[in-house]
Amino acid sequence: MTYRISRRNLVKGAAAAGLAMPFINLRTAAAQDGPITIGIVTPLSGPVQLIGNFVRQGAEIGVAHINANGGINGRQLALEFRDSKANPNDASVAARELIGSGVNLQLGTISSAVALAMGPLLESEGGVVLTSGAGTEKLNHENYNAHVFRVGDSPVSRNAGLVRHIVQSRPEIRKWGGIIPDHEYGRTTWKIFDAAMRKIVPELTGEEAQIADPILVPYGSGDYRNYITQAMRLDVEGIYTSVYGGDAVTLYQQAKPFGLFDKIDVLLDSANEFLVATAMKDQTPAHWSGFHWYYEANKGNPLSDELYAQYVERTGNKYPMGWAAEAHAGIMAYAGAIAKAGSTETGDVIAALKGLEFDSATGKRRIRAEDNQAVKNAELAFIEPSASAPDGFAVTDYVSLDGEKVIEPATPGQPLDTTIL
Amino acid sequence: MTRMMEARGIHKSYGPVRVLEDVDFDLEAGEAHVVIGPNGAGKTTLFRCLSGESRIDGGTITLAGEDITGLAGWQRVKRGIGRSFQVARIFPDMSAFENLIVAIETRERVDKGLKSTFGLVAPRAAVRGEAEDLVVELGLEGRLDEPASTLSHGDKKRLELAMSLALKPKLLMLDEPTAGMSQSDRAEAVRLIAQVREKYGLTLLLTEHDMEVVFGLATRLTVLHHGAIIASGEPHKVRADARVREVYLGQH
Amino acid sequence: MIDYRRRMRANLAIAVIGLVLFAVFPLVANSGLVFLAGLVAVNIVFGLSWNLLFSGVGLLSFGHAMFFAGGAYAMAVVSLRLPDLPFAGGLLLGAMTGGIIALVFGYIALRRASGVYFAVLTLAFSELVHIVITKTTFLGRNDGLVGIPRPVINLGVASIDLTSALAYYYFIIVAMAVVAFALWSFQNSPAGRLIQAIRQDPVRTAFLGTDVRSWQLTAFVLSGTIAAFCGAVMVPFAQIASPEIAYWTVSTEPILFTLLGGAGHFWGPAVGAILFGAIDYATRALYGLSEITVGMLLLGVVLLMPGGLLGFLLSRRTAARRLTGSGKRVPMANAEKAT
Amino acid sequence: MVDIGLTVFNGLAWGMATFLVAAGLTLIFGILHILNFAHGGFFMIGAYVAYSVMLAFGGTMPLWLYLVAAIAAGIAVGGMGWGVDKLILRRLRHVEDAYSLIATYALLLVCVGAVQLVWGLNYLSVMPPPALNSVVFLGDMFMPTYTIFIIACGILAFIGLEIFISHTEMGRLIRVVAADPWMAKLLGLNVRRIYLVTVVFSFALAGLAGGLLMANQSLSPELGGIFLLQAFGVVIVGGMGSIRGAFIAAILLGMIESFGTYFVPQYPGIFFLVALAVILLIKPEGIMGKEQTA
Repeated sequence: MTYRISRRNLVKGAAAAGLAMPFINLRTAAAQDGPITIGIVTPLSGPVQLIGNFVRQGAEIGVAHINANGGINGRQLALEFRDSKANPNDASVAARELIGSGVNLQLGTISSAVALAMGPLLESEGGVVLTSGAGTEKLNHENYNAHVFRVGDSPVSRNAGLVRHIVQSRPEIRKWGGIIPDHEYGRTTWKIFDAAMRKIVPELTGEEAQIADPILVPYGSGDYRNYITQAMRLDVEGIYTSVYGGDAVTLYQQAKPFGLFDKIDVLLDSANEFLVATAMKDQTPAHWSGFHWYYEANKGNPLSDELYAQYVERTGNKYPMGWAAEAHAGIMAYAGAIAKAGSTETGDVIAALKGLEFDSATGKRRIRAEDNQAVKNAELAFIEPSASAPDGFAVTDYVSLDGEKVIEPATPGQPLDTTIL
Repeated sequence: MTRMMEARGIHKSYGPVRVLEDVDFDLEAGEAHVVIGPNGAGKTTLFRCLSGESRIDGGTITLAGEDITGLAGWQRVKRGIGRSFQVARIFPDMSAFENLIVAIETRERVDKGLKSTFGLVAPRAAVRGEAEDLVVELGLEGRLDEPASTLSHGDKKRLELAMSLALKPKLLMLDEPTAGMSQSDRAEAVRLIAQVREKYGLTLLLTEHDMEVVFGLATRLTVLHHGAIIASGEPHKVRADARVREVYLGQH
Repeated sequence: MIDYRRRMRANLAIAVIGLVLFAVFPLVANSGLVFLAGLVAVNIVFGLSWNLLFSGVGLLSFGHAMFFAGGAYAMAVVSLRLPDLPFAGGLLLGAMTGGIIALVFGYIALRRASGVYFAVLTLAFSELVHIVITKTTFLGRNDGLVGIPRPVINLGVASIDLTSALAYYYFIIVAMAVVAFALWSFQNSPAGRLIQAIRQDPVRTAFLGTDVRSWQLTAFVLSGTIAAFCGAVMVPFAQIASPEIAYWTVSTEPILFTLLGGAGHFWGPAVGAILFGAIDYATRALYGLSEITVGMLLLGVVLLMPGGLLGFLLSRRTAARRLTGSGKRVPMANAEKAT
Repeated sequence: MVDIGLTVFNGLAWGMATFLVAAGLTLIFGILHILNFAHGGFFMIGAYVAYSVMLAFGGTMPLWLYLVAAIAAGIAVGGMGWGVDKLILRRLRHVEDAYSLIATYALLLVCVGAVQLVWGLNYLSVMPPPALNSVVFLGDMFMPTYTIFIIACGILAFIGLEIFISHTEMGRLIRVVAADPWMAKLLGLNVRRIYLVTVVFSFALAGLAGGLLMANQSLSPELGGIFLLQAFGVVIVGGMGSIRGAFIAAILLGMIESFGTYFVPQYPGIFFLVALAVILLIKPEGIMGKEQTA
C-alpha cells in the first residue's frame, strides 16, 4: 500500500518535472557547481515496467547514498528519468533528448536490442550508457562500443558460473536438457550453457556430458503443455531454463501436475531470482536460480545491507530483484569514475570507467578496460518450498562465485568463441 | 429491330429459395421495356442478374450478340450498360458535381485507358464542360457544391441518372426510377426519362410499380410472377391478358 | 463550382508551411526533440499511406507494420551488405519490398476477404512477417541490425553529406514533404477521386465500369510501397532495424494517428502523428500511466470527436459560419461488397 | 501412441481454453459485428477479480470456492459490460466498424492500465483447488485433472450456449436481431435492450472464463493480450458469430498448434498463425459462415 501511495506522488512529481524540462537548450547540467545529473532511460510503462521499477529504486537509493556522503567532489547527484518503452526507437529519442539537455551520462538500459542500438548513437551524440543487465553477449564482443558499459553480469559469467557450481555440487548429474525461449536471449544463454557443460563436466568428472536438444517455447503464451510434454519425453536428470517472468510462472505452474519436476533431480533457472517463488509460493518447485544480487550472500557488506534496508522501507517488498543492485552499481561506477576523472565530460568519464574498480552491493567490481565488461561475483541461490516459511518458500543454499574465475577473456570486436570458456 | 439483350434459361436461388426459374427474356434495341410484377415476383433479382450485380445459377445472357454470362457488372458496363438502383446510389461525401466528374472520368478511362487516369489534380476542361452540360440537361443547377448526401430524394435520383448518362450507354437500366416520389415529381421524371431516351437513342429497361409511369414510358411490358414470365408484349395487349389481370392487376 | 487551382495551391502551401516549421525546429529544440520530430515526419507519411487505404478504398489494414518493416529491413540489409549501392537504390529497393509484399498478399487476400476478415488477415500476416524476421539470422533475429550508416549522396559534381543526424533530418523532412504532397496530388487526380468513390460506394463504382478489386489492389500496393518507403527512410536515421518495428503495435500507430487527427480529411493523419509525438513527449517521464493515458485519450476522441481533431475543428468552424451546420459526417459502414 | 494421445489432449486443452475466452467474443461479434479487443482485457480483469475473491476467503480453496470466485468474476465483469454498453458501444452503433474496433482497442489499454494500478505489476500465480491438483492415468498417459477440468468447462460452455441460443426465448430474440436488426425493430422488438443483454452476457462470459482459467497461467497485466489473437482466430475461422463454428475452430486450431509443435518443434507458436491465414484464404467466411450476398 505504501508502495502505491508513494508511486502516485512520484508520478505527480515526475510529471511536473517532465513538463518543466526546458524545451530550448538553455539549461546545461555541466555547470561546474550544480548537481551532476544522470539520465535513467528504462521502461517506465508496459510489461517490462516491473524491471524498470527496480532500476529506479536502485538508482535512487544509490544517489541518496552518494549525496549523504558528501556527493562527488562536493557536487550532488541528481536523476532524470525517461521511459524507454523497452523499444529502441523510444529509447533513442530519450537518450538523444537527455544528451541535448546536457545529460550525457546515462544508465538503465535493460533490453539487448536497446543496448546494441545505443553504441553508435552515443558515439555520434557524445554520451555514455551503463546497461543494468542487457543479456546479449554481442555487447562486449562483436558489437563492442566504447560508449557502452555493462556493470553487471556478462551472460557468460552468469551461465558458466551456474554450470560450474552445479557440476561441482552435483557431479553425478550428466544428462541435461533445456527449455529456452524462442528468442535471441534464449539461444545465447543456451549456447553458453551447452558449451560450459561440455567443457566443465569432463574437466571435473572425467566423463562426457550428455546434452539433449533444447526445447524452444514461444513468448507470451498461455499454454506450454506441448512443450512440457516434450520435456517429459527427454531422458535427462537436470533441466536448464532461461524462460523469464510471467512465461516462467506459467511454464512451472503447468509443468507441476505433469510431474516434470519430480522426474528430474535439478532445475536450473538462469535468471528468475524471486519472480517465480513470490508468485508460486509453496507451490514453487525447488530450483537453483542465478542472481544479479542476492542480499543474504552479501550480508555484512554495508552497501548491500543499506540497499536492502532502503528498498524494503521504500516499497514494503522483501524480495528486491538484482536489477536494483545493477542500477545501484551503475551509480557507484559513475561516482567512482567522475571522482577519478574530475570531470563529467564523455571522453573523460569513459577513460575513467575503463579499468575502474569500485564497491557495490555485490562487493568489489572491476570494469575491464578492453571490453567495458564488469567482472563481478556470480551469485546463485537454491529456492525450495517451505511450509514453515511465511511466504511459502525459503532459500536453503546460496553461493557467490569469484567473478574472475567464471568470466570469459575479453575479445572486443570478435564474436564470442565458446571453445575458450 | 436488332436484339440488344437475350437471356435464356435463367435460374437464380438465394439459399433454398428459388427466385427465378428458367426465365427467357429478350430486349430489342430501341424499345422501352418495363418489367412489372407483384412484390417478391423476382423483378429486382432479374434486374440484378441482367446487370451483373448477382451471378446466375444457370442460363446464358448475351448483349448485342456477345455472351456476357460470365462477366462481372463492371465488365458489362464497359460493354454499354448503364444502370440505376432502387435507392439511388451516389457518392455521399462528394459534391454532386464531383459525382459527375467521377462518372465521366471513369468512362474516359474505359475509352482511353490509363492515360487519362494519372493526370493533373484538376479535371480536364473537357470533362468539366461535359459535366456542366449534364447538370443543365437534368436540371441539377443550384446545390452542386454541397455534399451529395444533402440533396433531396428526387435530386439524388436525377444525379444518378446523370451519372448513368455520362457513361454514354447503349442500354440504360432503371430500377424503379420513381420509387418514393410524389405524384408531380413522377410526371416530371417520366418526362425527363422520355426526353433523354429520345435524345441519346437509348434502349431502356425498367422495373416499375406505378402504373402511370409504366404506361407513360413502356413500348413493351413483361409481367413476372413467382419467378416466371407470364406475359410479355405491347402494353395494351398485356393489359388485356386474362392471367395478368388475375394475378397482378386484380390484386391492385 | 470547385476551384481546383485554389485547392491545389492551398494544399501545396500546407506542405510547404509544414516543411518550413519542421526546418526551423532544430533551431529551437535539442537533438532529442529533433530526432523525435524526424520520427514524427516519417510517421506523418506512414499515417497518410494507411489512410489512403482506409478513407480511400475503405480497407482496414491491421498489418501496416509488415510494409514499414519490409522497407526498413531492405534498407538496412542494403546499407550493411551492399555498401556500394547508391542510397537512392536502397530507398527504391525498400519501397519496392513493401510494394511486392502488398502485391502478393493483396492479390490473394482481396479476392477472398473483406471488412473485419481482411483486417484479421492483415494482422495474421503481419505477425508472420514479425516471426520470420526474428528467426532469420540474415536479418539479425531479435537483436535486429545495428550500426546502419547514413549516406553521402554523390551527385557527380558535388556530394551531399547526410552522415550527421541533423543533415539526415533535413533530408527526411524534404523527402516526406515531397511524398506527402505527391500523395495529395494523387488523391485529387482522377485515380484518387475514383479511389474515394470506391470507399463511398463500391457497388456504384463498379456500375460506372470500374474493376473495384483491381483498384483496391492498386491502392493497397501504393499504400504498402509508401509505408515501406517510410521505413526505408527511417532506418539510417535511427541506425537500427529491430523486430519491434514489425510488431503489431506498430500497425496500430497509423490507425491511431488517423483517427486522432481525423480520417475524413487528407491531413488528418499528419495532425494525429504530430499530436501523438507531443503526447509521447509529454508522458516520457510518467511511471506506469502511458497505457491508461493513451487509452482514455483515444476513447475520448472516438466518442467525443468522431471526426478526429481536424474534423472537430473544421466542423466547429463550419458550424460557426452556418448556424444550422451539421458536424462532420462520420462515414457510414459500407458492408456491401462489389461482385 | 502415448505421444499422439497426449498431443490430442494438449490440443484439446488449448482449444477449450481458447474457446472459453472466444465464446463471449463470438456472441458479440455475431450481433454487433465488432471484434472486441477489450474482451482480452476483461478476461484478465475477471481472472484478477476471482483471485481477489479467493484471497478474501483466505486463499485455501476447495473446488466450490474456486467456482464461486469464477462466477463472482463473471457477475462483476458482466456489470462492467453494462457500463461499457451504456457509455461506449451504444454511441458507436452507427459509425463505421473501424471506429468501434479502435474504441475497443483503447478500452483494452485502459483495462491494462487499470489492472496495473489496482493489482500492481507483480506476477501472480494461482494453483488449482486440491481436488483438481492431481493426475489421472489412462494406461501410460498422464492427464492433469485441472486440464481435464478446463476441457470439461469448454464443452459445458458450448452445450450451455447452444441450448441458450437455440432453445430459449432470449436466444431466439438474439438470433432474430443478429439476422436482421432492421426487421427486428420493425417487428417492435426492443433491439437496444437485446444488444445490452448480449453485451452484458458476453462480458460475463469473459469474466467467467478469466475466473475458470485463473489457475491455468500466471496473472500479470500482459494476460489481456495473451489469448486475444488466438481467440480472434477462433471467432473468425468459426465464421460470423457462430458458436458452433467457434467450437469446431477452437478444436481444429488447437490440434494444428499441438501437432505442429509435435512434428516441427523448431518453430513454436507459428502453426496457429499459418493455419489462420491458410484457412481464411480458402474459406474467408469461416467454417460456419454463410457467403455474404451482395
